[in-house]
Amino acid sequence: MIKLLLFAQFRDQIGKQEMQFPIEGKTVKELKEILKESYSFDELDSVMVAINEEFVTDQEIIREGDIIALIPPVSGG
Amino acid sequence: MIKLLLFAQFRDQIGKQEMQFPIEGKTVKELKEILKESYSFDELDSVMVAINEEFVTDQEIIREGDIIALIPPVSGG
Amino acid sequence: MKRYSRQTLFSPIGVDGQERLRRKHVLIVGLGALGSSIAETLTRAGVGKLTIIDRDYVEESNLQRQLLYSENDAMERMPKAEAAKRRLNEVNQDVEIHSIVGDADVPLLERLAPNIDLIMDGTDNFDTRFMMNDISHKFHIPWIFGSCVGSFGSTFTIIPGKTPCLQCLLKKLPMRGQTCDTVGIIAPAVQMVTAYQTAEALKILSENQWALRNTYVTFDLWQNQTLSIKADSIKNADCYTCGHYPTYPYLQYEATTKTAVLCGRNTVQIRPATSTNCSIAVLADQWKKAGYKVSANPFLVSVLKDEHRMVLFKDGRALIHGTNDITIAKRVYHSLIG
Amino acid sequence: MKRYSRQTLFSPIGVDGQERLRRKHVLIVGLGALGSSIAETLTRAGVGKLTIIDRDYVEESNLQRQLLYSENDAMERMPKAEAAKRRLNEVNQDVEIHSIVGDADVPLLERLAPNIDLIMDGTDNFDTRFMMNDISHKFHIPWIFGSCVGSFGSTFTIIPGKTPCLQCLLKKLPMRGQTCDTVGIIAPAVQMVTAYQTAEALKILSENQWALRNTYVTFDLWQNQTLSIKADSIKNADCYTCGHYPTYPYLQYEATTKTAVLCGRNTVQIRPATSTNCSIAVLADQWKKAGYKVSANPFLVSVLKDEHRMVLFKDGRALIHGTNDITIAKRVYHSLIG
Repeated sequence: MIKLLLFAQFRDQIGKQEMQFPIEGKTVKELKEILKESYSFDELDSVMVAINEEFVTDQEIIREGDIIALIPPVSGG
Repeated sequence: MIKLLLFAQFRDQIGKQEMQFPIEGKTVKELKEILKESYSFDELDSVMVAINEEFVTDQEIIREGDIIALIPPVSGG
Repeated sequence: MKRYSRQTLFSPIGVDGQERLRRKHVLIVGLGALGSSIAETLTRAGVGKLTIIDRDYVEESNLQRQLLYSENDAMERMPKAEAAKRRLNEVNQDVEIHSIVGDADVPLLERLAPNIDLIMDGTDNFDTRFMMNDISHKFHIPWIFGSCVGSFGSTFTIIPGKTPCLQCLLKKLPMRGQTCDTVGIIAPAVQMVTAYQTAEALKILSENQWALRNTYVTFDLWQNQTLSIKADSIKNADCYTCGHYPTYPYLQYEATTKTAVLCGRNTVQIRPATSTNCSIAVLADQWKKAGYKVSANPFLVSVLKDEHRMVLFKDGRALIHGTNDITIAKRVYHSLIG
Repeated sequence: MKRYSRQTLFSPIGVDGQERLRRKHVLIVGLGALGSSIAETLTRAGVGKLTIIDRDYVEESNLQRQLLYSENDAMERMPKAEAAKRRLNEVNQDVEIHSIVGDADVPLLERLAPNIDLIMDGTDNFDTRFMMNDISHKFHIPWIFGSCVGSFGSTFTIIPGKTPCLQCLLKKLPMRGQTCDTVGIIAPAVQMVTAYQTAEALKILSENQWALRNTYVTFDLWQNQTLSIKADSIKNADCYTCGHYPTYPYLQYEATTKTAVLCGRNTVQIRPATSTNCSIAVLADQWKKAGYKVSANPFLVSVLKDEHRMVLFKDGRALIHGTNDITIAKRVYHSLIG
């Protein structure tokens, strides 16, 4: 099981700030695909992904107990 | 072993923001006494103590692996 | 309402929340760095009415971190409450600004409280904060504590009947001598405290209490530390302010700081509420480091600040020489002791 | 130096650090919410010289969160760079303010860069940020990214030769349609971003680089979330901006957003740097939620904002009807798309 932290529009879309997910062993890329299919998350290409408070690439493999944050870049200012 | 996080003047006094301490089993009150004697920390009466991101009283017993923060109230504004 | 369109577009506020903001009356106690920033944010946000209190005037050394004030205000030694009101009126005429140049003492706070929806902490001393804490609970008004010094700051939102109060957190009046006049302050630390304070204020005023933070936040911007601490478990059922049988100790005459002008001596005496055992050595050391002229013996310490000399006794009593003005004396006292 | 006494008392800055601040020249790109707050803080702090750039003028809907500006500025439609300069001069005459009313394009940034010690991000779009990122690395100038929308914000300090750059973080230009004009913004979120940005700026300008944060911070003030994320491992050795063989792609003509006035049609065409596949449905949905009049078909979406109609094609190209002015057209475009 891993914990997914949602920020900004992802949080709004799901309506909560965290979710549990049985996705250990898969890559970040695969996680994104699942999120796209199951929750119709958009624009996952430009989202930043952090595991345990460290940015990772799409190739990173997810491990049991990881805390994964999806951080959308926003442009406002 | 526990980890002690130091803020503001405590940090300045010791010169680093964390210390390791073999003090599990003792109370917060006893920790304060040790700090007063060994590091001549002052005014520990009005300092706030949090263990694992939760405020505790002087009677709280410290456990292995606890992260303890000493938070001095400051008055400025 | 085009003016607030970016705020009404934010869905937790919306048009209804904006209308709720417009009907609210906020009291800001103190208009130094925290208070002036809070006042500017709430005025721009369109809160209906602000009552702002400060006993001080604008000085050149305020300009480094205190929004609202200009060089001209410092040159004219404008009272902060008046200078703030003038600028706030330029920024948003919709907001009714009621300014009070004076001391936030118990009679004044008790008179204002019945009409207030929220109290914001812009003070620089715990004397006033403990009074505000009692007023908040006696009149069931939320208040938002904030403080900072150096690059370090803290804030906590206090909701009567729900969260612990300042007494539960601190037990007793701290007296440390770490003030903006002794260890300095950088503006970003102020801004961070007020960002937290005003976000919580907008939640309360737009009636989104569900979103309140519920933790004590403390940070050091230079050291890159932040902590968010749960406080529920230290709520004290026997607390004299928020417990089952409150006595509101800081509203009692005995508990307020006493001042007396010493006739013919050009001196004001200040006697703090509770007789603390202050560590004269620690204070003397801090003042020396800050560059003030200090002399001490085991019974008292004497420090020179601009044209005033303060003598502080071990029991916390202080004499401020060089003035007959209680306001000036309190300013010197709190700037050195907190 | 009495004016800065509270800042020189802060020991990591001190009198020497203050003198270092005085010798520095900071470029602030964009004077909206982030930029105006940064400009006020750095001016009050006594930085020697600021160059401030903005192409826009003050509007009523800016006043809710943009410091420095008054109702009068909005009434007179003062250019932001001029209105900001006027207020900054009232606040601190010591600081030399060089204001530029115009577009922060490649030629302008290349011309300014050789004299700049630090670049601050006050923009509202990634087009400009990717240019700043290239300029920063080409001229070895640190820059401090910041952005916010709703109650959400992010910031990261980019040091050429040391940290990852914006390209390493984002890979490509995001295009999402979440802007202050579509989902709103609350002032405390702005203040929190600028508190982080200006704290880092003071470290760099006073030459305390050892104290830099080294993490990407992101927060949501309404949801009470904060994350501080290590970024070292995503520094890309092959990055075209900060890698071993940089080409600075966003400084090339091909990579800049192209604009063209369509003669006789009262229309400006904007063609973004990289042809993105924008999700027209998502954008249309967001604009509808924000209360704009929207119509869409599978190939394009049309949205009415005040007196302008924007038509956005699937390849990212946009037509802004109702103006011949490129500045106005860009403003409409970025306010709706980001």
